[in-house]
Amino acid sequence: MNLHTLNKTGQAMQACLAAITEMDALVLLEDGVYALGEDIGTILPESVKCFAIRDDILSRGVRNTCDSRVASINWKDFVSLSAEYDKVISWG
Amino acid sequence: MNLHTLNKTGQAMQACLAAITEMDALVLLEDGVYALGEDIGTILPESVKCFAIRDDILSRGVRNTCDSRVASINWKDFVSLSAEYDKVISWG
Amino acid sequence: MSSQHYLIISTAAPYSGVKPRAALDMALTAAAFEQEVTIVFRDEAVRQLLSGQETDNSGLKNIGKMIPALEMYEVKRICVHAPSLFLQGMNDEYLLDGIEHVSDADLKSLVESADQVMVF
Amino acid sequence: MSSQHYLIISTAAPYSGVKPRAALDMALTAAAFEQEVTIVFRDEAVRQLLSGQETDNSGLKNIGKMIPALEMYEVKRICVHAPSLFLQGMNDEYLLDGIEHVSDADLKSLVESADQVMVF
Amino acid sequence: MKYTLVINGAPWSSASALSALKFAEAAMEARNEIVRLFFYQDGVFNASVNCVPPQDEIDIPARWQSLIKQHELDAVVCAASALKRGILDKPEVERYEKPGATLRNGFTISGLGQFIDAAQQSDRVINFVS
Amino acid sequence: MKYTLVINGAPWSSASALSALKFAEAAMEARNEIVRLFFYQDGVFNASVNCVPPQDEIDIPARWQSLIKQHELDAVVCAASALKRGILDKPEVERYEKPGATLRNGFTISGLGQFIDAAQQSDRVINFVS
Repeated sequence: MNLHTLNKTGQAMQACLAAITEMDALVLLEDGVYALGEDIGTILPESVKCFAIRDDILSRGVRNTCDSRVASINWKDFVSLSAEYDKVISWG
Repeated sequence: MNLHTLNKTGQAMQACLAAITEMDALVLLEDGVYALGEDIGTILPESVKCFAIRDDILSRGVRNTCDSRVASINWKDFVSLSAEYDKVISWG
Repeated sequence: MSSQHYLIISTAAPYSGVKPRAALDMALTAAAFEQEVTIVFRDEAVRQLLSGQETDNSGLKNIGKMIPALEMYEVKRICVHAPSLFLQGMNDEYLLDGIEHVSDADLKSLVESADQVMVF
Repeated sequence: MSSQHYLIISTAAPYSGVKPRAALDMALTAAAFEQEVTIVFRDEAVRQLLSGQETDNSGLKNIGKMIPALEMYEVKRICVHAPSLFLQGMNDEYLLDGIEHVSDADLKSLVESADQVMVF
Repeated sequence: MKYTLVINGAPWSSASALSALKFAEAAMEARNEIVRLFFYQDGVFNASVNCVPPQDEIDIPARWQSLIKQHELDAVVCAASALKRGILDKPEVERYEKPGATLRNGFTISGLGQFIDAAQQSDRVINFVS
Repeated sequence: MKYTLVINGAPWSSASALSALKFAEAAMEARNEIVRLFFYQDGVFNASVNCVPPQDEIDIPARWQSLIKQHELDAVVCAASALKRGILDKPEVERYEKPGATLRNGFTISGLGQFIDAAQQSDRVINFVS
């Protein structure tokens, strides 16, 4: 059970999606929140929990955030998540 | 009659190819020489002259350089070319 | 000295590096020095034009709020490369007001006719 | 202190930024400090593995010559992500010797089992 | 939890330095331990004393410095990364005969081995990629 | 031909600073004129006095400096880019109360307007994108 992070789209997103397993979770941050506009929620295995940093969604003016599949979180939530999973893997 | 330069592949290459006209020329430099492996010679309009910086071809170990469509040049040649065309447009 | 026509092409997303600022600063300065300036946003740079960028809590400088300044400082044409908009999955309704659409053919002739073309 | 398994994933082309060096230095240091190290080259990073990189006239540091040092300094596995090789239009015959191929599934299980995964 | 953070991005350029700072601040607020902050690649500029950010923008190096001071954190700057980028401490300034040090108070220059060492002592390593 | 070159890349990171240097050297060898070298964005680090490149690598800032000296070139560093990256001349060091200047001899800090001015006087502008 690992926590993946993604801070951009493109190849990094493909690498992340290829490595994520059903028990893992994903945090979108920085330009990774643009993945919300590319419907990452529908591409991910259903069992993978998906989060996105609220500040980064707001600053980038990203829509599709009401998607119930993706929870918007703050930095403290991210810290808590990092403790809940075995390790953190940052794709970028 | 403009001289285009390209220092990477990907989106920059697409932008360059979309903007180049039949009277123009192209210099590949830095990571732009990887375009040789993507057969840029066959994508470009036939009338467009294509050059690549020799040092950059060698350092990157790029093959397909014997392609007669593409002339390998040094920095002095690049300087001369920049004078022959009306302006230089660097895509990257 | 006669004025030149600058075509500034911005290609990067607003908050992931320094290129967006480099393009905006160049456009603003050229206009301030009485050059004729056209700026075109293409590829990920179209995201700079999204309305509703809220940076209050993030510590970032709001790029979305710098775009209207371009017109104020007499940057003549503020354009979005329409095919990029489509590729980034963006609609017109998401965009700031007053942005002109250009096609590949439009951009090609801009590149051909400008005195200086600078890509950032 | 017990040794950890490091998985270093390199993603960038050899001469266009600092990431390739960051990945190589991290792999070499981890190995020097007696960690178990696997390095995987994927996306544009597969170009780091091209044989015949000649930097003598360019002033660049030869990345191709640093790869064999990985084995010498006891980096345990040096791998190329095979699908990336295909996407970059590269053949095995262009590659340096002694590079192990890994599939998407192999990489997935490496990511799952390593103690530290670092992407550069 | 014991954390080691790797900061790879420059303060002026990438959202990634800002993310690392905010994570570090939140981690300390939630009473975690940071074993070491490791500044790598362009991340070494977070330890520059000379950077003058625009007045209406966040001063990331100053924020790191106050976090480090407040919690007495161990902040190590990668020596190889720093040297080529001109981030120097006093001994290096003398050794290379340069005009003046550029390392901010609270930061130490050392080798990449310090990262491996910290990782072994930590529950989680977080690599803020640029 | 009269040239203005814009250098956008840092000496340690990008091939683009090296390309600009080699172009400038070749242009001078072929008896052209360089109206101005303009260092923009991370390109300002080419004017850092503090950078210590690895011994087996080319020292790009030193090469710029000797080219500038030999041909008495006008080398301008963008003020806004330089300030946030900690490349400071003596007046700025005093103004911002920083420990020491980091600008190399031969370079001047000034505004982006200096680029527009040079472009107007040049036959060709070459923007070395990073």
